[in-house]
Amino acid sequence: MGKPKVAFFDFACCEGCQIEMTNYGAEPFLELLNHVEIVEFREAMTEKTTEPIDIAFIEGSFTRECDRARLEEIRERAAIVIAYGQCATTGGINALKNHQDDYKEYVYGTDSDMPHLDSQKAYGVDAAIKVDYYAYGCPVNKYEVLQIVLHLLHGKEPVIPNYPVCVECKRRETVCRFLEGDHCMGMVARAGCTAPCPAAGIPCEACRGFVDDPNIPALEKVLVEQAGFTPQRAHEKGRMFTANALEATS
Amino acid sequence: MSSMFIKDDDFSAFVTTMIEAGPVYGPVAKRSRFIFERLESPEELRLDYDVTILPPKKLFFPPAQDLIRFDADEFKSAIDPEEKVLLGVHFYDVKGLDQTDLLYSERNFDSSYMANRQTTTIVASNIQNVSDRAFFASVGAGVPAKGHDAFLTSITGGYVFEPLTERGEALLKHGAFVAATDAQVAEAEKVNAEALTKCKEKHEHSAEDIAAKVAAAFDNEDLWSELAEDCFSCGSCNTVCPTCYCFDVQDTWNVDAVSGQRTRYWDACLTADFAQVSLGEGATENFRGSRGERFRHRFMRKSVYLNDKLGQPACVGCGRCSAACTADIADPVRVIDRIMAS
Amino acid sequence: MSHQCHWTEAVDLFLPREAKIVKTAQPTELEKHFTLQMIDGEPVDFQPGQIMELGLLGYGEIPIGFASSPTNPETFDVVVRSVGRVSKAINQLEAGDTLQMRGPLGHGFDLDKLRGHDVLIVAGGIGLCPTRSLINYILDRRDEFNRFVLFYGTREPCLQLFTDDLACWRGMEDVEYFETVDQGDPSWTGNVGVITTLFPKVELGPETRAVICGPPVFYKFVVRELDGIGVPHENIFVDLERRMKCGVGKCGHCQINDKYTCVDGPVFAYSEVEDLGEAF
Amino acid sequence: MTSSVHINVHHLTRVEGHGNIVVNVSDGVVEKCEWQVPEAPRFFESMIRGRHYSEVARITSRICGICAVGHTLASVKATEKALGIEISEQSWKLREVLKHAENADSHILHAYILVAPDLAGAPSVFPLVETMPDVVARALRLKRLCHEWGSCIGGRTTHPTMVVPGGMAEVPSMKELRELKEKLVAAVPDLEATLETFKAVAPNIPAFDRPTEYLALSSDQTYGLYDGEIQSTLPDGTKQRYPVADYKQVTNEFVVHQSTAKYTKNKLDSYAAGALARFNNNYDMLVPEAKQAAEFLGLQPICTNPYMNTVAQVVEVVHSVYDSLRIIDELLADGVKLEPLVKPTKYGSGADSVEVPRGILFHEYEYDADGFCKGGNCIIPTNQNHNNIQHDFNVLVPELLDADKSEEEMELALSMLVRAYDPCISCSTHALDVKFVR
Ligand SMILES: Cc1cc2nc3c(=O)[nH]c(=O)nc-3n(C[C@H](O)[C@H](O)[C@H](O)COP(=O)(O)OP(=O)(O)OC[C@H]3O[C@@H](n4cnc5c(N)ncnc54)[C@H](O)[C@@H]3O)c2cc1C
Ligand code: SF4
Ligand code: SF4
Ligand code: SF4
Repeated sequence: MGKPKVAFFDFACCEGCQIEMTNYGAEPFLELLNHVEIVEFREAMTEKTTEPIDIAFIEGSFTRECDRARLEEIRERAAIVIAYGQCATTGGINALKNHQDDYKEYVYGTDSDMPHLDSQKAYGVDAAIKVDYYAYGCPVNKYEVLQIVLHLLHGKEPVIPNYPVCVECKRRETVCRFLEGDHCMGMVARAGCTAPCPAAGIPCEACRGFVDDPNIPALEKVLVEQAGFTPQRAHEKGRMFTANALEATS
Repeated sequence: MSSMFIKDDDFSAFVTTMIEAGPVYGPVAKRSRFIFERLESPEELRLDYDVTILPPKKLFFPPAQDLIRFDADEFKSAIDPEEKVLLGVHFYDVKGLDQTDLLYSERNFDSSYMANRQTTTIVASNIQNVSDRAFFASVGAGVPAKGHDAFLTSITGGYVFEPLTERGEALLKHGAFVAATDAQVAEAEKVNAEALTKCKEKHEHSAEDIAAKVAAAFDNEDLWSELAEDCFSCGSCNTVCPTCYCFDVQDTWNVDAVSGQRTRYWDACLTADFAQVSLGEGATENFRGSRGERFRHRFMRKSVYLNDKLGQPACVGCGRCSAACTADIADPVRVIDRIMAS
Repeated sequence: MSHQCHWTEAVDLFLPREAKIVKTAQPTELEKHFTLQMIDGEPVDFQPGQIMELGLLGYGEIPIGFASSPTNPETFDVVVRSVGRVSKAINQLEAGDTLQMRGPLGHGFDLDKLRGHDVLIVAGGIGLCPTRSLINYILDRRDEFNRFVLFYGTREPCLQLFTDDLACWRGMEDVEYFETVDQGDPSWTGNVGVITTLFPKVELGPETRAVICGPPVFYKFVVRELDGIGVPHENIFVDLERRMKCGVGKCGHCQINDKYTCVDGPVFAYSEVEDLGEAF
Repeated sequence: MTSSVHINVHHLTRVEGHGNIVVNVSDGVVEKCEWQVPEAPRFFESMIRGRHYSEVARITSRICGICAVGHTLASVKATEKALGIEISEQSWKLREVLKHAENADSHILHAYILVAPDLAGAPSVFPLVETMPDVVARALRLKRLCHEWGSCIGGRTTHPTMVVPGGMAEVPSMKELRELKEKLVAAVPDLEATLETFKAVAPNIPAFDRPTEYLALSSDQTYGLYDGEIQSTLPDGTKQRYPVADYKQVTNEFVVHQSTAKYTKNKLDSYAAGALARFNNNYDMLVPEAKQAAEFLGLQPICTNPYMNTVAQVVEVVHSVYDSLRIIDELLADGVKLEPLVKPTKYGSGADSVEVPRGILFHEYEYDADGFCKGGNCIIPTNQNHNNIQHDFNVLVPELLDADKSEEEMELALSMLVRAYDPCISCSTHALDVKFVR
């Protein structure tokens, strides 16, 4: 078998996850190229293909009906579709406006119905096509992405944690934000990032989304009781990167 | 072996000489808390710490520990212990290690852990400050700590150093020790006894009474789901516990896609998938599917299941879980009080 | 080793041995049957009911029961059902490939408690794999046991394992073999119904020694039938399954209350575990 | 002269975000010549409404994954203005090093991965893995270095974690800083090799001059990446400074039909921002090593060839490495320690700016009395360049037609021109708060 053909595609996003892919360093990156062939990566290459691809990485949210056809075309060509980055997996930060009814008017005023500003609510790309695997995070954990690729090269399903970020804080012995008088959402956030935010002295915002069964009532209670939030703010907090999931749990 | 004394002024030279001789780990400050870390200089050492975020188990059973390494041709054991000194362990953590030593060596001898234990010289130290959530005075009070190689107590003008093993005695060569006077030994005893009076929390019942009542509450589903209502299944209470030692095992490949490692990672019985199995065709079964069942399991283990084997409860009263639990529902003193009142 | 070390170099619990696949068969879509031989030539000295950690580097290890009788020490059999990462990868292997194993591990069936008695084995689904080891052992030493009754239930006829064995058992004089399926198909002429519907078909006494191995829901119902017959709980042996990682009593995953399925089991006398709130 | 041309580059590659080039020429008459920005709008201004001031930079950082550090810094600085926060000298220095890391990081990516293939006649960097393995390995090495450099100070480079209103939520340890210094020093040979590489391909840079206005942050103390006043330099060398608070009077945003992003202008029809604009404004403040690099590469102020932006970027990389080494030495001498965050002294509105790789970036916010955001505005450098790109097109297309270039050659020349600006289009389609002209 030849090297698997890998392609990268982007939709509404900041393209930070692509950038993470350039940060491996020379040896790991060149070694990886011994095992996969990158056939399409708009930001880094002019070449485009119409051939079947083995693994398609899709970055960015599905926010415009006009993107559906392009997504479907990718799905048709790709044996495996991986949504990578939070925009693509759950809608990510783009979904922070989904609960607002007036986001278009607020931003574009009376021009909000102009066709090139067409934008629905933001969802993960699985709102348009079937996704096989999810690489969460804003940005993705590049080492997790590497493990996903290595697993798939061996036909093994990737291992994605379903435990909260607190686990990773503990593993690296981070001082809990609550112990420093701050707040945090790590208790309901899906781990896999290695908890860089609390380690850097800031709260986890659940940028990888929630664990499968997040205890949201307890989260809001803790934010009120331990962090001194108003109930309103405690509820709003759950929206940062997880607006779509919050709608689903409440 | 008789107790020795070292002056405050000579202590830092003692630590420096040890550091020069090989790796030394001890409590150091991290933001507003403390952690055990490899010392670069004696100034970092904070023997006045109250409690570290993680217990010293992390040095013997690290959060991620390779078990075997493999490449295209062969696989090998990854055991490669480091000869080191661990300085400043409080007695409750010594007890925790002693329990883990037993559990990791009985029936099947776990060399991945035990090799690290056997290559470490442990110097325990007195508790200069007591953390807010500690209750070590009221658990296993009659059970002495064992497993350390020496005991260091801070007294007026210096430290009393009590070597307990040859390993402990071997450290004497690194510092300007003199024989401790009887008065100094007596002061050290007093200092250590006083630490036991400073815990803010305490169990009001004996370990036996607690064990009996907790065991009897096993089927009280309402109680467990009430206790676990705010639980995030985050496992922090397990992870920071000196007597918890469960793990998960995962294999990963290196970027060459051929070589790799089998690694064990700390796992926690409070996390949702801990007891979940796959049955095929996508079906799963979770043998502890509810928060209450998982919460119960932890308390059964801490207060009931292991008491006979260990001769004491599997909780040493460090209070780490109480502080680590963001929902503040994990405190053994409060939970046991609630169970006793049920 | 880079450091000066003072430690007892004991056996590394996690270092597996290599085994070669001698033969494979695919009894059902999900299950694959392997005959294995240790590469170092050492025979594996196991008891029916014991388990091993079967592994593939890079994929992981899984607990699997011995599916053959220890009477043949040269090779041993396993049947692996594809359910996840490791089992799927193992089931891609063919004769000639190697994999790794650690074991035997845990407690098997206490054969002394079965010898000289009537034995009933109740197997459901993949539960036939570990019990096949015992079945074949009994058949190999048939005269050491009294009556031998075997119940086997699957969800559908196509899920039956070891169909050659089944054919053979159906025809054997000294095995009272009964089978059932939850749901039949047009070609199925046998019993349809859950496993307990087989009990009325045979007369069993309270002296019987019973062995149960099946899916989690299975045990309660079978024990209820045995209670009806009056079999004491010390004489009922259950083979239990739990999530398992290390297989040596350390990782904590397989605990049923204070018992470790891997070292205290997987075979337990029912009396040992019936009061454990987490057992059934 | 070429009489009929139809260029339609849909989603130009090797640029960040989505942009189209459309040129129609019939019978020698230019009917359409457009740089279009169709990127999906993302409504950031709407999203920050009602969010606490501690969350705002974490949201606006997501405007762009390449200038995430710059957005974070600009956002945090604007919030600090609005809340009356003065950060410590240590925080200021750390942020300066972080800003350098981002500029170098982005420039390395742009110069090596996005532009160099054009200059080497390849469609992307991947074929170069075979033909120029040393150069590709060096590019990846430098990219990784910049990533580690920024991560040391910022926690990470894509959406940095450590920079927060009030200072730094965490600081690198002395050990980490010493290691960073060693890494930067160790990279000097790669830096020199970079200069050689770009000197070798410099003759392939198209000759094209279109004098325009150059806008950048400037200060009398530094090259002005982290802080300064707005400065305009005209082709004749006339300079003028404006306070950052007056940014709207300098940028004068307006709306055009072909773009989800707004255009800007100041004194002339359009102005340029970015490495070349900074170089033209702040040449005097470059460290000596960077001045030597500029001389080596044949770049002098005031340079009016937009294709030379890439060369200016390489010069800036040299500046960032050496200037960071200077600041790190100061930090090491003073000792770095975790400081408490400076608390707000008021709640109001404030605007501030940093230079991001593509040019001058403005953020502005207003907060209510409880510290929740009432609204905000950002003006992104790529937006400021769109108009300049369009004006370059207007001059370049006729020139190319006159020179009898083929359609492919024209397409390449226009694509290369856009790439030279290193446009960052996902930035530029942040939400807009201005009414569209119908
Ligand atoms: C005592 C015992 C005997 C067994 N005998 C057999 C047998 O003879 N044949 C057979 O096909 N299967 C047997 N199993 C079940 C088999 O171990 C699981 O199907 C297997 O572990 C699934 O692993 P996986 O990696 O393929 O699945 P994944 O879903 O990827 O599982 C990941 C990990 O979870 C654990 N796990 C998941 N499901 C189970 C499970 N059902 N039981 C235990 N651990 C699990 C394992 O550690 C596994 O590696 C037995 C299990 C036990 C406990
Ligand atoms: S800082 Fe956040 S993620 Fe970390 S332990 Fe505390 S609550 Fe959990
Ligand atoms: S630390 Fe608290 S919230 Fe987390 S699992 Fe333990 S009891 Fe539950
Ligand atoms: S249960 Fe809590 S108090 Fe007891 S030893 Fe464990 S962490 Fe410490």
